[in-house]
Amino acid sequence: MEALIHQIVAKYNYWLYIILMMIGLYAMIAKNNLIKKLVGMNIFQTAIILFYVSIGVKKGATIPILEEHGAGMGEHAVRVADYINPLPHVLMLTAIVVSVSTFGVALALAVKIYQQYKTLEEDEILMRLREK
Amino acid sequence: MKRIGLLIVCLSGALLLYATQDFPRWGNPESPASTHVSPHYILKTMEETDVPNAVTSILADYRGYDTMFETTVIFAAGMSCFILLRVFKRKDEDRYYRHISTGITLRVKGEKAIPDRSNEFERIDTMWTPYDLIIKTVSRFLVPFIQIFALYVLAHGHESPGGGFQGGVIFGASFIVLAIAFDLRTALRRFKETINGLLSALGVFIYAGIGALCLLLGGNFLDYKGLAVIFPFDQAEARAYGILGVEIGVFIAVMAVMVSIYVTIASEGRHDEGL
Amino acid sequence: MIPQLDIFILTLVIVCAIAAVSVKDLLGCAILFGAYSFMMCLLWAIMGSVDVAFTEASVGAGVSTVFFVAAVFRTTRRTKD
Amino acid sequence: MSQHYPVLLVTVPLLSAFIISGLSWVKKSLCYPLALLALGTSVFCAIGLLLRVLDAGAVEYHLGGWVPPWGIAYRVDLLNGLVLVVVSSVAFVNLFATHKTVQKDFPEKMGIFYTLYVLFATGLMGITVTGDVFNLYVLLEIASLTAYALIALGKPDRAPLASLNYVFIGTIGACFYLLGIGYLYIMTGSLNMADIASLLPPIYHSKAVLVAFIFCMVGVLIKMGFFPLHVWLPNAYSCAPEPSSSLIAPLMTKVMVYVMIRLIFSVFLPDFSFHVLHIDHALVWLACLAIIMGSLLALAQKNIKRTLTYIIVSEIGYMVGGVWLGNRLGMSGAILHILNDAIMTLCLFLAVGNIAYRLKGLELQDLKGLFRKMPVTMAGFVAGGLSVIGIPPTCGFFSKWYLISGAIQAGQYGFMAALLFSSLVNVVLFFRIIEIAYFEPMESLHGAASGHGIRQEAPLSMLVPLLFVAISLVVVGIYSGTIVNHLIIPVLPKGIG
Amino acid sequence: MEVVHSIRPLLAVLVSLCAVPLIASSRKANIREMWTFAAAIVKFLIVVSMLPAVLRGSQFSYTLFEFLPGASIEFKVDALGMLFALVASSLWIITSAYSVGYMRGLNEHGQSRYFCFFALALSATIGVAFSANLLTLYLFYEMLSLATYPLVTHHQDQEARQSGRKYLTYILGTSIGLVLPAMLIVYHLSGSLEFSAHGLLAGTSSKGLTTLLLLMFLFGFAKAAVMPFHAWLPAAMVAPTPVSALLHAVAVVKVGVFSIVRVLTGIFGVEILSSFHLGTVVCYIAAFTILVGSLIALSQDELKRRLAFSTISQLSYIVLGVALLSPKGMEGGIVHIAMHAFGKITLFFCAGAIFVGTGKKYISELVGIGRRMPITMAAFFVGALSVIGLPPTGGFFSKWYLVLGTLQANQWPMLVVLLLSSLLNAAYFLPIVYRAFFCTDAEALFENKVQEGPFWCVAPLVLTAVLSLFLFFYPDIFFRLTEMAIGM
Repeated sequence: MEALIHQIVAKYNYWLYIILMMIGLYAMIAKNNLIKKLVGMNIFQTAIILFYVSIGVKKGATIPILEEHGAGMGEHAVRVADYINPLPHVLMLTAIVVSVSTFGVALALAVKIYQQYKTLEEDEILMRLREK
Repeated sequence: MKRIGLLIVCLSGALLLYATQDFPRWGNPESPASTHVSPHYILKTMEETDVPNAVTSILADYRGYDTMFETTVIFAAGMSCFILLRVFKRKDEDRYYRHISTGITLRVKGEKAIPDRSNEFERIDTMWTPYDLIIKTVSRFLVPFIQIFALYVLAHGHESPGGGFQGGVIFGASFIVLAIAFDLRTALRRFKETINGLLSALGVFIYAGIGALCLLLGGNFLDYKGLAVIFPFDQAEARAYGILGVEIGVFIAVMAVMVSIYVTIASEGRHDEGL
Repeated sequence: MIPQLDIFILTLVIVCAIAAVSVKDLLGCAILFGAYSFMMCLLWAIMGSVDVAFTEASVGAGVSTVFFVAAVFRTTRRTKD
Repeated sequence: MSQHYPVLLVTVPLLSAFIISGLSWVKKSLCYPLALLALGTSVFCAIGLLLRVLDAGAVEYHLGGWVPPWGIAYRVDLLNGLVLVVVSSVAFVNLFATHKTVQKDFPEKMGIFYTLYVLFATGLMGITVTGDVFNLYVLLEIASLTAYALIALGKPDRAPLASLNYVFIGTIGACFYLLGIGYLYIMTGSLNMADIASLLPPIYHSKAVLVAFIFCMVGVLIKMGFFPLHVWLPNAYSCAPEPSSSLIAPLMTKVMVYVMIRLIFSVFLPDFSFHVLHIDHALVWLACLAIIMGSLLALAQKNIKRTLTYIIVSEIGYMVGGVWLGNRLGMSGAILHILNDAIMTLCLFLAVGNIAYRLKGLELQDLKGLFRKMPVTMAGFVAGGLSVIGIPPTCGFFSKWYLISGAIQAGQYGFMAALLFSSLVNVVLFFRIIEIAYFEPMESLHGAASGHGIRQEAPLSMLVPLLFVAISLVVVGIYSGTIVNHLIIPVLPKGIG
Repeated sequence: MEVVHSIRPLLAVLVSLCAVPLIASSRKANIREMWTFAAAIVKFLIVVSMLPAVLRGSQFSYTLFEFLPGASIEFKVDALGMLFALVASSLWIITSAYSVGYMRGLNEHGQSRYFCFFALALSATIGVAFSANLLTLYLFYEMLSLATYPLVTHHQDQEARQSGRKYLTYILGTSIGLVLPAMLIVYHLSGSLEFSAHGLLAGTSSKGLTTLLLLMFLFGFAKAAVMPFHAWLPAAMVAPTPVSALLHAVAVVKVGVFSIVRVLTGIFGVEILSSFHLGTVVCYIAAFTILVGSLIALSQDELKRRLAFSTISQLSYIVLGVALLSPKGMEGGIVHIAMHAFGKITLFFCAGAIFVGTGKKYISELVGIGRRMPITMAAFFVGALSVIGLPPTGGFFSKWYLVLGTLQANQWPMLVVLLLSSLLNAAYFLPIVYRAFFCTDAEALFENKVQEGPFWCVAPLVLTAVLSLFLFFYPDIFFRLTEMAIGM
């Protein structure tokens, strides 16, 4: 038990992102409304972004923007441990952009589907399809 | 379905949890993620790219190629929304006009229409949008500041958080504010669809074009230090300016695409009435 | 960072997420989703990834919420779950 | 210039895609020639690159001039050289073949359609050529995003829904892949394939690496539509408009198979995939399941296009199983089948496109008397069918040869049985179609003067590519021995027995 | 024995392949048939041009392309292949003439398609005859199956559809389901597919596996119509008679048998078969087919079906002869390929001629037909004699050698089977002839005036009848080839 608590406290961000991811994935699979699925998809993606961001964190480090004195030829002033790992941030900027693009396209599709069926509930749409 | 879903979800969650045991402790500066590749960026960004914001330097230079495709993704999203929803023929349903001086609303049937720019009638949306002076005035005040802030974000991407992408989104948001506060047509009058389409292509083209330019100047693709050949900079500065250039490209593309996606969705692709 | 605040925001994030997927009205869902994104952006700001936070604030909490509302406006607020 | 081929073949179509979309506002008529030019260039670059790799060995290209692992690097060996040629030329031929259909279906959106088309090809080529796991993810998203749009342009009643389901499942797949590389990154701190491969061996037995492998694989398998995860594929491909389906169906799944092979070969080395974790037997059995179920489901279909999509499902089983047989024969069979299956799927879908260009529907009973109506198209269709069945000297036979001998060598007789079973089912499938097109309608055949006698062949610009592809089926089949010996065997890594 | 590298085998295959587009493109019937004849004659000449050298004991070989070491697309002209090619190509000329008569006589539809696939089938047959390894043989075997499908289903009616379905199910099903894996297993075991004098499997394969492979090949080449994989042959009789004649008396079925012979001698090899006593297994299967086939033939009333079942039993003679593994038996079996071909094609031609002339298909309707078409029926008699194996026809020799073979291998039961089936042959052929000529005017169904079928129908059948008589007096060439083939 103690060990478990220790685990959780040590890595609670990881635990949290897993929970979020499960929420999103469940919404994607189990929800019936298309837009709800979409929301689930976005939660899923943000959870992964959270995971990546947590990778980059360093205890006691600041944001990865060098202070001015570090500018020019002063690497001696720059200590790696002082700055948060910037690479995951970059990756996640890309991931965010991808997610918003997917979101936009998916919304457009949802609107198109609504024009066709006047509903967003998957089961009703499938019912319509079966009728035809 | 729900049960299967739950099963899958729990399974993958359990897998991920199981794997976290081997992770380095959270926030540990000695973890391989923080020691293998990333130190190079922190140590060398000033010297190599003359950009203090490591994120920007990586985003637009070290991994600039990713960012080019990231912008392409946005562009592709805009194009997809356009080709999915845009309809060119006007849906001939009734239109509503308000007589400006008296405020009387009149309804024109079928495909007849009063020219949009007539100065005693103004068109209003079918789903009636409230005629709210405060919102209009405030947003009219607000929009320039939003846009200036967007430009600031773009320009200061090197030293501070932000950059082309965030700036572009904010700039696009200013038009969206316009479209919401007034109506879609007002926004579209200020930002024509054709211009929008051309700009969104132009933005990404600037990015890839700079890359190609570096290629033509004898470097590898996107190797900004090639720019030092034609501009009077040393290589680090050349990289910094190259980064600025591509950020501008990203800015333009993102702004245009955000607006076009909004307009297309909000008007179901008819570009006449919207939120 | 302050751990208490951190924990607090984390719980808020989870609450917003669950609320967003379970509320029975799509417009409310949109707003809750915006709130979720904003909480997330705060979280990232706390973790020191300012650029990601900035982007999320402008995209997740901003533009995509607007898209969402626009889509709801064009379709329907009704949802069965 | 030749040292820039790797980047040119991706960026030339990219740049021209932007120009095309710009032109679509200014001068529509230029869009198509420009797209043709762009893809032609990348075909040229791909072939040049393959030749270069053949005599000079693997080619590295450092984007932005940053050496890996700090920058993104392209790495082209024979494997992705081959796949690049396949992807670019399939996209090119299909672009040429479907122009008339595009003109007919999307008159005012043609420019944007070609933009998306070219972007899709760009994404696939980028996936193939890149040597960086995250760059692969971004390009994957480009390909998927454009694919969603291209699919959703189909029949308005089904296509958007199919496409939206594809969006959901595809995103799950991509996110799983992203998670996987996230786990790799947290364990190794690198994103470059070669670098990761050099860092992994000491930590082969860590749980995180295992999970990373699982998630990467599951993601890729979802994207390629491997059997239990295939649900999106038939709807998406059969609802898509002909020009898109004949572009996406041959390429998307094959490239995903390539990605799987790439992950096994150069990220988690074969050593890990086959010796550390013992899942190869399980996956081969899954592949057998995929093959058999795909064939049976294909039998159950009434619509010719849906039938083809289920055949694709079983073909994916061929390739995955061949890879996981874990011996040189099976691997070469799988890689050869990437090439062959791309060609034959293209052939079949082009034929279906021609049929759809003339006929109303694609249900089986719509095909009556088609041998009279469009003999050339049907000839192409039959050629593709024979190749899928695996009749020599079409290329399908030879990849099946390698796969089966790989199965024999690995002692996986179940896989051999599955392959034979699916060939037999394919016989039934295709001759069912051929019978309908050849015999029916009974009465009108003998009475010469009847409505069905009239010749209604598709336009020449659609026939020529079809015939070209049909002939290349045989040509590739004849040279498959050469291809395997000079292009495929050399890339197989040491770890494989 | 020296090996000559020459392109001639390839040419022999390609001739009719090149004829296909010409035939397809030519609009006028005469030009079409002109091309057919040209191709047939050129092919025959090429084959004959290789004959002397082969008789001198040399071989022609030509490698088209190497697919895998030991598995290339390669042609080799040896005595056995020569014999088969000779039979097939010579009979193609006659059959072309006959089909001109037949198709015009009934003015069938889709004639150019018919001739195209006819030529295609022929090049496939020659390809099988000249193939140097199992891969090549398999390639042309499949090509033949597909090329004959449109011929079998030429009428494009419901019946044709059914039997076409049956045809493909049997032929393709067995070749993909049995031959392909067997071939791959052989390749896996021995690393090669080349036909060699002593077989490939010697020492590499256990008895159980060898037996399995043997059965896979024996049943896999379903064109040989070894029971229980024979049902396609009667079904395929819906085809126009020339097709039945050439394909089901010569090309298709003989290709099946030829493949089995090739595999038994070239892949397994006599040694391993005799050491494992597998010859006997094959013998009994063949014997079963012979007897049952003949018995069923007795009960058939439709002429072509009766011929079909007789074909089934006759084919198994060949299998039996080879499976006896005794020199004489093999000789008899292989020669029977030629002898039976000439006899049986005569019979089919007659059946076709009768159908064209009178429209009658059933034996019960043929009482007294000898009065109307005596020449045809005389030819029929000769063909029947040859198939039964009575002098003065070529069939006699093959039957004789088969009997000797059984004695040599002292397989007494086989001897009994042969004699019994000969009796059965006589029993189902001779009554037809008898009642065609000798019947009272009361029961005769035809009035007493001679009216033969069209010239192009009658000439070929007379020719083949004469040939099968001729073979009684000058069978040497075939025997020379056979002896060289089995290397004695």
